[in-house]
Amino acid sequence: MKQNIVIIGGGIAGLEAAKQIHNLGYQTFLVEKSDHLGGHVASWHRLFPDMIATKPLIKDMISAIKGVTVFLETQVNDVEGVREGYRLSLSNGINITAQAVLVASGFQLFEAQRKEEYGYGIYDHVITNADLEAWMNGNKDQRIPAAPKAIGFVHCVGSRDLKAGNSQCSKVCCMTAIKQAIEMKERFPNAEVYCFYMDLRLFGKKYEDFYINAQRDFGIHFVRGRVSEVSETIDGRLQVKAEDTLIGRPLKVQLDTLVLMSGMCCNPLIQKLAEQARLEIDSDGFLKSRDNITNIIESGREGIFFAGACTGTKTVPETVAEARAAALSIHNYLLQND
Amino acid sequence: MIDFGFTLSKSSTVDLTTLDRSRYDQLIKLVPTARMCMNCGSCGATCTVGEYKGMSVRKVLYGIQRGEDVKAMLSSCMLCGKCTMVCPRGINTRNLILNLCKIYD
Amino acid sequence: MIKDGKQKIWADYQKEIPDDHWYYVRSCIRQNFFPASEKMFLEITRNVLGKDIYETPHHTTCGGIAYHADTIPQETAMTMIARQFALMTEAGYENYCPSCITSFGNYVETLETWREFPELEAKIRENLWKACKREFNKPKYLAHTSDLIYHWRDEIRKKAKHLLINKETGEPLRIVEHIGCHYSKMFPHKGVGGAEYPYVLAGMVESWGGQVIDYPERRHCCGFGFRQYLVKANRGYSVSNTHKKFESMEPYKPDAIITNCPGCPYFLDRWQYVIAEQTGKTYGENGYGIPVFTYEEIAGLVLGYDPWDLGLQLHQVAVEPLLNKMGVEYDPKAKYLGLNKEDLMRPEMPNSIKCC
Amino acid sequence: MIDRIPSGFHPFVIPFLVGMAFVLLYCGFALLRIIHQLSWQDRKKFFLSLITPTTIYKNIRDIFANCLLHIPLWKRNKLFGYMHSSIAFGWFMLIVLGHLEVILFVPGRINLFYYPIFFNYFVAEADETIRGSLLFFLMDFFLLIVMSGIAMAMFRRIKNHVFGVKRMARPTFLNLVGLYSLWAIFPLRWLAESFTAHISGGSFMTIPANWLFRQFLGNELNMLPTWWAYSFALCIFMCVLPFTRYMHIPAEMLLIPMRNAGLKVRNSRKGFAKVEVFACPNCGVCIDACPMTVDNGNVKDCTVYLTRQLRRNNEERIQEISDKCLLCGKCEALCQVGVEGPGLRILERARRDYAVPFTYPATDKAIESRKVLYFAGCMTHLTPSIGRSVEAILKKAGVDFTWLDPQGGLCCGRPMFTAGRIAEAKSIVANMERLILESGCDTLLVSCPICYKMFRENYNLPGVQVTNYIPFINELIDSHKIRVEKSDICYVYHDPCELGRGCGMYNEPRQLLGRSAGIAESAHNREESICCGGSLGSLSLDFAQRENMTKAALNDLYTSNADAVATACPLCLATFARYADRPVKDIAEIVNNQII
Repeated sequence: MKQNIVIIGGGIAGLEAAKQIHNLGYQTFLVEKSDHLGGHVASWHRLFPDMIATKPLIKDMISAIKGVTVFLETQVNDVEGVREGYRLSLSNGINITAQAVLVASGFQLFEAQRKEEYGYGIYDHVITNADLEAWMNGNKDQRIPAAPKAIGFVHCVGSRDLKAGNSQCSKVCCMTAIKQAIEMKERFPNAEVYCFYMDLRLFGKKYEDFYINAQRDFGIHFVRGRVSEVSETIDGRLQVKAEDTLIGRPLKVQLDTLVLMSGMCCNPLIQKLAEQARLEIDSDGFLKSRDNITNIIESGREGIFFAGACTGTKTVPETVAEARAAALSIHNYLLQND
Repeated sequence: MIDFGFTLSKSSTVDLTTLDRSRYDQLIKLVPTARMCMNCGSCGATCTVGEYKGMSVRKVLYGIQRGEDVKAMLSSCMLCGKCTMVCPRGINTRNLILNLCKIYD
Repeated sequence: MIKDGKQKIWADYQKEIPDDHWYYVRSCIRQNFFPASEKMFLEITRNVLGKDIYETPHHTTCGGIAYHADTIPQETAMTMIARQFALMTEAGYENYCPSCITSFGNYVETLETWREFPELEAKIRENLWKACKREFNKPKYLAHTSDLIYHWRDEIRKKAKHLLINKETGEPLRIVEHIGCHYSKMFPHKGVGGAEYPYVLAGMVESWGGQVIDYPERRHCCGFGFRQYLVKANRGYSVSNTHKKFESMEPYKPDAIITNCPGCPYFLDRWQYVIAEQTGKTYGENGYGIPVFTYEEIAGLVLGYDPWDLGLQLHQVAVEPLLNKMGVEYDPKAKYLGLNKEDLMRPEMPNSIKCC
Repeated sequence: MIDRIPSGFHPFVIPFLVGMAFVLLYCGFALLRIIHQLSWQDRKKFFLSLITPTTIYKNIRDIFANCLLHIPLWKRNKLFGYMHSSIAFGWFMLIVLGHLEVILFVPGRINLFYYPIFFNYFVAEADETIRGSLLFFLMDFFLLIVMSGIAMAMFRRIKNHVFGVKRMARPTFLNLVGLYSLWAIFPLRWLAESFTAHISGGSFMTIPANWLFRQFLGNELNMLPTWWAYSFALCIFMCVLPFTRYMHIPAEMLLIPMRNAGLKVRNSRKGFAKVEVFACPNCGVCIDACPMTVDNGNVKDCTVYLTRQLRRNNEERIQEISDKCLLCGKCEALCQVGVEGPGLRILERARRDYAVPFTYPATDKAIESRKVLYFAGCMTHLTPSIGRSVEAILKKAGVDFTWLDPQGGLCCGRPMFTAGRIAEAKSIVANMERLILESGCDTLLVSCPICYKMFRENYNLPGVQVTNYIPFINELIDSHKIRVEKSDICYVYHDPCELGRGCGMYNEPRQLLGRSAGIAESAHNREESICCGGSLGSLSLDFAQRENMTKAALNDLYTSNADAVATACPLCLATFARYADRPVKDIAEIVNNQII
């Protein structure tokens, strides 16, 4: 009998895991709540550090899961522990008994309008990192003027922010901001581009090189200070205030576009899933792994595994690596149980 | 004018929109590596005259981007080159100082 | 500016305001700065709107000025507040409305602190009992008096004689709304519209036909800042902050400023004179300043009260330009007549700012 | 010999006369101007030297050895040396012998300036004399010598490296005109003399050629055109000479007596400097010498281009070239005429205006009074192993000493000096002098060669002996204050620029190192040592641009196959340590580890 494995979430973690698990010969089900696969990455334009276009990447990932049963616009209504494993009832009416479940439910982008002082949704030229990627993907956006003279990026929007309920660093935003700053400078060479940061957390492969490029080759200005408030001037520009902490003086600048680097937050759905499947939540609000060092992909419960940003903020390569590791762990787990 | 015993105090805010950064732009043309400063402060920490005059290339370079008066710091530099030696980004700090001393007025 | 976005935020920050039966406490300084404002609040709410507003001469200061000037500890201020609550309880009211923004802030802060630290509330109850043998219930609803006018703004609109519309052009008047810092900056959910985009005054302006101006330094403090003004050595900072606001609002050519705090209208009004004398610059049209009003004064004008009965002759910046635009009839000769119609004499005119 | 042309004149000498008149006028005027530009002290010195017998002798010797025989070039590369001396000395001999011919055969014509040059045209062979044939032989012999040199020069254009010079300065258009006219002069002379040989007679070069040409060309027809062409070639060469590198010929003849008179470069655009600039023969030795030209980079910033741009007054390029140089001094050490590349650059830097004045950052250091005052210098504070080792050696030797800069914070002024801010450097020097003299020490011990050079050359410290740590430690060993044993490790010693070329100290470090370890030598050492690339001398070279220089210098050291690199400069140490694949140590550290 072919064993059933259900993967919750059709982002890059779910796609990669589905491919690996299917190749290992299991009956694989992929449950995705939205109407498309690929998750957040699918709507991104290019990925650092090599500026790979995401569209072909996601296309390849999707074409690699032929044979996997995909349920789009479907949510998990209930999870019930049974003798064979877990019985999942889905919102489309289908019930599946799975020998193993992989949670790859990902993250939620912080809702930038919650930082009211930045005026997202109120001022004409305030956008988020996701909006900018969509614009670069060809979507029209009135908020980005035809020839901006000054563009700003606010790092850590909703991240490292206890009052916003997120103590975690969103990990990729510093790099995303630098990437997007460079992309904007390439499009608008005459514009001054400012990055407002608290710390630059550029830990990954070639990230620091990107930073050097941004400084040396593109002349992007880095201002160490968090934007405190944004307001609109009479000519419709944005006035941004921050403290220049490196010189200890208040600073203001007028911008034509302000990009808010919305951070990765816990997907609120995991709360429900954790209750249904009796999974533990870690102190940072993300799903709790068996341990956070050697066993990040195993949950506290037998047969339930994690991959990707459901356990914390992750980069794309980390997520893909976890997905593969999870596939192998599931395989070993099932071999053991046979 | 009436003397009220108090007057409008000068704003300490740096207004990047109106700030004249031509001095910095001029410097960048002469010393392109100056753009690479990441404000680590090694230069100021090792500076030979730092302990007497508070000299720090970082402060000088940042100061001219923020409209600060850095003349006193500049005039104390002995060009010994320790800052060049310690700079992790390889900024040509001596060239930066010499050129600033030329264009600063 | 995206109006929908603001409305979404305003929808998030609405508070329940009971329609009647309020226990009213006055502000320490408003009675001196703008003596008709509180009288007008009672006049409008009681006589025009027919509400039950209770006031007792036994209430005192809330201690806010001393608290913010760092001269009394928080517990003392809380005990004074407890006594106010005791007076309300004794009078049989449970809706409490202070006229002062700083008081409102202190009440909110006190109630929130007690909610977080019940042992502190118990201690304050004990303090109050030891001091004056009184007991109190916490108010069920707490609202600033501007919240109430905001709540009844449309009723006032229905009875309006004048609107915030330029009589000659038919255009809405451009009104700067300035919210006292202590209204919602500390507890955004306690103010109408929150901290970033408060709606309490904007709602009145919109309801009465005016157009609200949103300028870059809208959030900025009026410059009072308690210690900044109270200590003379710091007064330069105080006026500088006011100056910063005027510089920021100037391009929008505002017709008037509406405020809801005791200090703000005073400093926005009086510092215009100081700035004019120091720099020669005025911000209104033709050498005048921008007239500054309390929300009660504006409500009074909208309802057709005589400007001199509203005490507008006590403003430093001449209000006549706005009266003219609104089409409010007034007798210039009566400006400096007392209630008994006796001449109060004309004040000395400043050099650099035009006054009527 | 018979004077063949009664008038003793033919129009073809006019081009030569024009060229000669032009070049003489030009050089005469230039000479007057340069002498005028000298300070009166220098002028006096110069004129006095010209009548002092010892300097007269020195001048003649040096001019003969350098300008004609090119002895320094022979030392560098035999072919290169031969090429130059053959042309210069051969040409010189042709002129001398030509005059001799005129004096001997037609003494009445000696007042005719052009006669020795075109002698063969104006004379006819009357009867053969032994005197004549010998002279004719010598004339042909030297013509052959010169032409062999010219042939080598032509060959050099194709195969440069054979001559020990890899790169030449790119010739300008006028330089090419000069070059080709120079090349043309001697073959044309040979042709002209050959065509005339049946009349004037000749020797082994011209007579056979005359016979040969007669077979298929005929001589009479070609005679005059070749004399014209010869004269024109001379004319062109002399007319372009002032504007080409060939100006070095007259300039060097002025440079040698001026240098022998003890003149120094004081202004990079006037007087003696001008002579140096014009004396640069554009040979390109400095291009190969320059550490910046590794991988063919920065070639146009070498001294040969500095002199070229100084002649052109190209301010932008002069500034660029002056600022970039590491001031390692190798170009000057290898230069055949002694163009002071680094010195000229420092003077160029000194011409700049600074809006921000320098104010000495006052120090309130009180120095203990000890016999020996040890000055580590700024850079040593970034390479503490040197300071610690020196301190340990001094302690072991029981030397009564104290530090002048225990926590750093004092600069010797050398970087300010090399940046061209001379007055500013002097104010640093004055403050340091006061501090050192107030300490009451006998000896100032310096471990950094950059500082050492400054103390030696720019400080006035009466009663204080300034010594480098290398001879000082040698002395400690000699006087048995410390004993060292030899380690098995073999070091290659890198001569730091400021210590070697800067202070001439080559043997002492080797002696000291040899006492405590094995020694190997690299391909380029002593005055040919390659700068580590870290030099403070350069103002504009960026960190990234220096990497290849350091690696090239290291690769040269590796040719020794030594286990480790030893040096005696904190800057070299730090710079090499960055890229070296084997340990880099300061001599002090090596010695200290070997003390028994």
